[in-house]
Amino acid sequence: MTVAQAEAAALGASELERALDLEAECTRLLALEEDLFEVSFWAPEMARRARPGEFAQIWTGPDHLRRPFSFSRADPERGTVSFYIGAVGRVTRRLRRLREGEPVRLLGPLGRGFSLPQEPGRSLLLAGGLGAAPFPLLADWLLGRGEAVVWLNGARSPAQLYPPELLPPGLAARSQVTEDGSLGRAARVTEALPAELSQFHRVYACGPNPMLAALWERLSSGSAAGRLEVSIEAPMGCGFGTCLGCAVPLPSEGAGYALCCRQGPVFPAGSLDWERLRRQPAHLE
Amino acid sequence: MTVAQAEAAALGASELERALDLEAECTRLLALEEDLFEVSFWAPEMARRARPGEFAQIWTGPDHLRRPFSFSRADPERGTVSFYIGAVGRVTRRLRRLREGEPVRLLGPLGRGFSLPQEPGRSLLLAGGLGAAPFPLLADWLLGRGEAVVWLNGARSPAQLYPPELLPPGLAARSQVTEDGSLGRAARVTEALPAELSQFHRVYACGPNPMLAALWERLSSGSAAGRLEVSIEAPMGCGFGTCLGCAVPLPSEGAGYALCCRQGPVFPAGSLDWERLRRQPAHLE
Amino acid sequence: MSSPPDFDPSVPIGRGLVLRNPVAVASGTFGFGLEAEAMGQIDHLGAIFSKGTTVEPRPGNRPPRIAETSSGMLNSIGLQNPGVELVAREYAPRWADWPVPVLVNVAGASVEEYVRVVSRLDRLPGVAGFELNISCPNIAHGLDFGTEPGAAARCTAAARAATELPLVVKLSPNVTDIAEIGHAVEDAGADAVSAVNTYLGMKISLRRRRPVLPGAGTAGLSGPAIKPMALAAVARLRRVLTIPILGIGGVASAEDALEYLVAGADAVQVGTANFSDPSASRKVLEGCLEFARSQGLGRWSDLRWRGPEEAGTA
Amino acid sequence: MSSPPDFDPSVPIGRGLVLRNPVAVASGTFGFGLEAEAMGQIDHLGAIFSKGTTVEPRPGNRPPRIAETSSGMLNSIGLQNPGVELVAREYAPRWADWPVPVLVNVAGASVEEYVRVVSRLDRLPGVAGFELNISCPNIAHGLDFGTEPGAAARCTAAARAATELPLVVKLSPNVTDIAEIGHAVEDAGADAVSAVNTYLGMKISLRRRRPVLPGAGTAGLSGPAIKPMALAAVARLRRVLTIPILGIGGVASAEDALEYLVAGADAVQVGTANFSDPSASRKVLEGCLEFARSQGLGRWSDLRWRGPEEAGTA
Ligand SMILES: Cc1cc2nc3c(=O)[nH]c(=O)nc-3n(C[C@H](O)[C@H](O)[C@H](O)COP(=O)(O)OP(=O)(O)OC[C@H]3O[C@@H](n4cnc5c(N)ncnc54)[C@H](O)[C@@H]3O)c2cc1C
Ligand SMILES: Cc1cc2nc3c(=O)[nH]c(=O)nc-3n(C[C@H](O)[C@H](O)[C@H](O)COP(=O)(O)OP(=O)(O)OC[C@H]3O[C@@H](n4cnc5c(N)ncnc54)[C@H](O)[C@@H]3O)c2cc1C
Ligand SMILES: Cc1cc2nc3c(=O)[nH]c(=O)nc-3n(C[C@H](O)[C@H](O)[C@H](O)COP(=O)(O)O)c2cc1C
Ligand SMILES: Cc1cc2nc3c(=O)[nH]c(=O)nc-3n(C[C@H](O)[C@H](O)[C@H](O)COP(=O)(O)O)c2cc1C
Ligand code: FES
Ligand code: FES
Repeated sequence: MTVAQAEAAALGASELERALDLEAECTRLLALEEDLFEVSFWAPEMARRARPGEFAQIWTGPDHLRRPFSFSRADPERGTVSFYIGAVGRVTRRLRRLREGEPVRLLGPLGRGFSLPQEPGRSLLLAGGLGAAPFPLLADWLLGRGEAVVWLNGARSPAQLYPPELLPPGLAARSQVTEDGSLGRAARVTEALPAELSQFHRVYACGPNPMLAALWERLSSGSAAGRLEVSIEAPMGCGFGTCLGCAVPLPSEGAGYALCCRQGPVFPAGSLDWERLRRQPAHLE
Repeated sequence: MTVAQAEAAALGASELERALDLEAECTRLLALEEDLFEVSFWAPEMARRARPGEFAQIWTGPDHLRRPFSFSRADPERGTVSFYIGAVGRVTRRLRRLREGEPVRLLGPLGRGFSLPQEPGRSLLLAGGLGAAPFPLLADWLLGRGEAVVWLNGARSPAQLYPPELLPPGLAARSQVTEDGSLGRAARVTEALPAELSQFHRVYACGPNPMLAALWERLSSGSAAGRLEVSIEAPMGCGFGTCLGCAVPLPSEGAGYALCCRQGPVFPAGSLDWERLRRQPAHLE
Repeated sequence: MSSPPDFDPSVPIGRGLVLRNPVAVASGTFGFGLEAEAMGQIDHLGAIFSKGTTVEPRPGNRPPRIAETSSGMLNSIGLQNPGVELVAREYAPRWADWPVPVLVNVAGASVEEYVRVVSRLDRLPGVAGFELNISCPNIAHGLDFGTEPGAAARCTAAARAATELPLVVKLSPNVTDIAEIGHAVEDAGADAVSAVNTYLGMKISLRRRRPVLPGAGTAGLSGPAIKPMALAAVARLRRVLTIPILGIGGVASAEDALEYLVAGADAVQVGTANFSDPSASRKVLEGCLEFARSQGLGRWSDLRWRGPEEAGTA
Repeated sequence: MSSPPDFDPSVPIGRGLVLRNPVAVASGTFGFGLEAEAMGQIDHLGAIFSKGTTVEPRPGNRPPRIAETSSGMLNSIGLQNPGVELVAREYAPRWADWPVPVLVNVAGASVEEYVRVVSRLDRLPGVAGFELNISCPNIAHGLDFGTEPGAAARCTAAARAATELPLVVKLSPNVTDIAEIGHAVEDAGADAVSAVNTYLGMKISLRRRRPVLPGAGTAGLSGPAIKPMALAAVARLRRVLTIPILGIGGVASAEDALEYLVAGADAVQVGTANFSDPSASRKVLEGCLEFARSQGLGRWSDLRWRGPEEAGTA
């Protein structure tokens, strides 16, 4: 796809049409280990619209751009959406101090999420650290469609691991790995992959770029290659396709870039240029 | 005094020597009418050092310059200092939302306060709106020295008046005027002056520049002229004499400017250039 | 959105083009208007300035392309755009049905490229005018036209010869004296100027010990941080120009917009604020109209400051 | 304040003047150092740059003189200072006892005035060097020396002829290409450059429908808002200069200071941050030393970015 074709394809298909821009009150903040937390907001209509892998742009005040966060849960019954966040900088630290009843602005749902099975099968979820964020919601949807879900939960150390007690019930299997070996096997996610990848109809991965690149290297030649979907991060200016800031490199030279906020954040792994993605700073600044 | 003489006079006399720079927790926020409030902080040593008419620079975060506020009370026994503040902009609105236990940074005491009687007599306090801020502390000190204190409390409307119920007990007399007449006499402070000004050994005034200028016009030719001290406002960059931002015009052409933060904020009324002060925006931007 | 009675909120910006109101959206911060149109977020606008358009499609710079700074953001998009041909064939026809004039922001590496873009779009239904971006700091040589009066004038004159539509020239603030450039483009036939484009800036990653953005690491600074400088630029231009000025830089509220009108602008463009708040421009306009109503303005230019009454220094 | 073992935190800035560390305080934000000295807040400093000093005492501009903006402040102090004579007689003797070198920031309306200030202070005990402020936007003609390479060179050369002490030239950012000016003053004998002075800006009072600051309403913008631009200026200068660069603009934390070292500065000056936090420079230095220790730096210049490895655009 050339740049021009991409633009033409996007014509009229505005992500903003289904996005809500609203003030939402914090209903709960669950402080986890280190600087991790899960925060929930009262936003019933957004909770109804949110699909796994989609995200919202959060705004805490006029002095910064919005920040993108994947929906980690969306509960239409309670009317809440939740985010699993690491306090790494200015806005995330501000979010961690939210109290019940305090409002933020939410813009969402935005982006293209994970593709979901037409008929039940087996899914593998590969989470690296904060990359677990979109998976509780994804697991909900998959399980609701009768899918057998295996969750491989990895992180550098236990403190960075998605809390095992928050993992959804009903998983077919779950395993934990930490690089330092202090919890579960001492391994990276990519080293702990199930032997029989071909048994999985779908593989979903989210985590640092180097992890995803390593994963793609392992899978790209095998039969699972076409079944791998990854959720990617890029610094975002707007979140809805107008600033062109969130460029994600596409493989062939002429193809240029996809927009993470609009064509992503979830991409079929094979559609991206991993050579260039790997070189991109793992943790953006 | 020429600029050079003023500089020389200031040599070595640093206001910062006696100032404290500390983090202080909010102990109480008393919300008053409209956007007025009184806020107190736990700062025992500052409470001991603060003199009437002096001020502190408050800092609520790294994204703004400090803001000057006169001490409205200083209670060495409770270990607190208090400020009477109008929520007019960014920082004052932030201050109004402070909760008990939340910290700010305080730098103070700064500046030159009101001169106090060597032996007891009669004082007149003329407060215009928020200009009442330094007077509770001043009245405390005066009353403590056996002074007879008359407080003339004025404002545009009752909502802007210093709350009568907060006036210190023990005043020799108090009266209220509002421009709209809805509380007390319908008058400006300057129109409600006691007939016999000569009975007062000291007249202290604080309020909008136009009020102070009008007052000076009334008093300058009479016997009370030399007894009038005013507390003046100027936008401040530092509060301690280095930015040279807080210039207050001195009367004779060559004399240039005094620094509000160091030579003031309290000045003998006769030392200032009221012609130029009057023309200065009453409410700075 | 209703205007106060007896108050005409419209703003002529030359060659018969009259904006319904003084609130437009800035190039590169509103795409080609299609996303916002789909949301119903364009009807209130005075004008839309499109993303910078070049002769050929451009993939843009490699990522990362944006970074936040204190009260501002840096961007190095590198003029990613689908090329003038697609704009002419796909976008312009849509614009033709809109109630808002769309002015195409034009960029190029040579005078000839500017002219080719203008010529291709000239007289197409839907294209209401042009904004020459002679000031984009993100492509090689992009700066030259904007920083040298002779080059700025040549570029303007050539575009002028290629169209009868309103021609706005967008000035770079990265110059010693913006008035000199403004003067040159007015003389060369510009109907209005936009002031300003982004300021050259850089963000450093201490961890990586290099700039955050790739290549030379420089990018364009926008947002509230630049407002004081942009206001000074507008005031300076107002002294020497007779044509309308579109003020740009950190406009996020009605107060911001009105401040530009005081400083000497005829209209404003909302840029970076569109990103954090997709309805920013609507709020800006509503606030401006409310202000006009409450202050009993006769026309916007009543707000304009006429210059210092007294000497500058004491 | 202790340095990491085997790490030399000092920074030579020319003519034998070696700063103990790379954290200085910027002219106009630290007075003549006397307030801070009384507080015991100078011993840690690499250097003090004094308030701008002129031949005659100056009362400064009429108030208001400062205004806050988004992440920045505007000032139009107008070089209020007691004149060189008082500086020579009263201040310099005190500086002579201090453990910190004081460089006098020099301003003037003509080359001759600069030379007179320098000559009067040259070889006085307590005066460690000079910083030529050829870039003050707040007095008539103040800008000219800083925006034209020829004038900048003449001013520098004349001051150079008047002293053997270290001569730093402080550059204006309000130019099309700061490297051109930097180059001119290096050639004319500057030992180092300071980059940058304030950016021209304006704040508008909507209520009063005029600028907040008096006169023409323009003033100098400083603070975190300008950091991205100042970093770009330093990086640009580093490409063309061989002499040391003192980075200035929005330094409020150790990270800020270290970013300047990455961009190409040899040392930094803390300015506006001194106002909100009188111990800002101490915290900046402590953080820098801690960083050097934790990262095992050999010398500060290990931090320096050596330029783009690859082409600028994709
Ligand atoms: C589509 C998408 C979904 C995301 N979902 C989540 C999520 O569910 N949970 C979560 O914790 N984070 C998520 N992120 C990352 C999150 O947006 C950043 O952590 C956040 O923007 C940091 O803001 P800050 O103000 O706290 O940090 P800043 O002060 O802006 O920066 C602090 C540090 O975080 C890094 N950083 C800033 N933005 C990003 C970014 N977009 N990606 C990676 N690093 C960044 C900076 O480089 C810096 O090192 C997501 C990002 C994207 C693009
Ligand atoms: C020595 C001194 C003592 C003061 N004591 C008190 C006090 O006891 N109680 C109190 O409420 N206020 C006092 N002030 C005024 C107070 O400093 C300002 O109200 C405050 O700085 C406004 O900050 P902000 O961020 O809320 O407003 P901003 O957002 O900065 O501005 C909002 C509005 O307030 C105006 N403003 C800002 N600074 C000043 C200033 N210094 N003087 C007058 N108007 C200003 C602006 O022009 C604008 O119109 C004092 C000022 C000085 C110089
Ligand atoms: C992401 C982004 C892309 C931009 N692209 C263009 C462009 O293509 N052409 C142009 O003339 N200006 C472009 N600009 C500059 C804006 O139109 C505007 O001049 C600048 O951002 C200052 O306004 P602001 O502070 O309101 O954002 C761009 C700005 C941003 C932030
Ligand atoms: C109030 C004030 C006064 C200043 N006075 C001078 C001066 O006399 N001479 C000078 O060269 N720079 C002067 N400057 C500029 C600073 O030295 C510095 O270059 C600028 O403020 C940018 O740094 P900052 O962002 O850290 O403040 C002054 C700055 C401020 C804020
Ligand atoms: S974040 Fe703006 S286009 Fe994707
Ligand atoms: S406020 Fe800085 S000198 Fe007075």
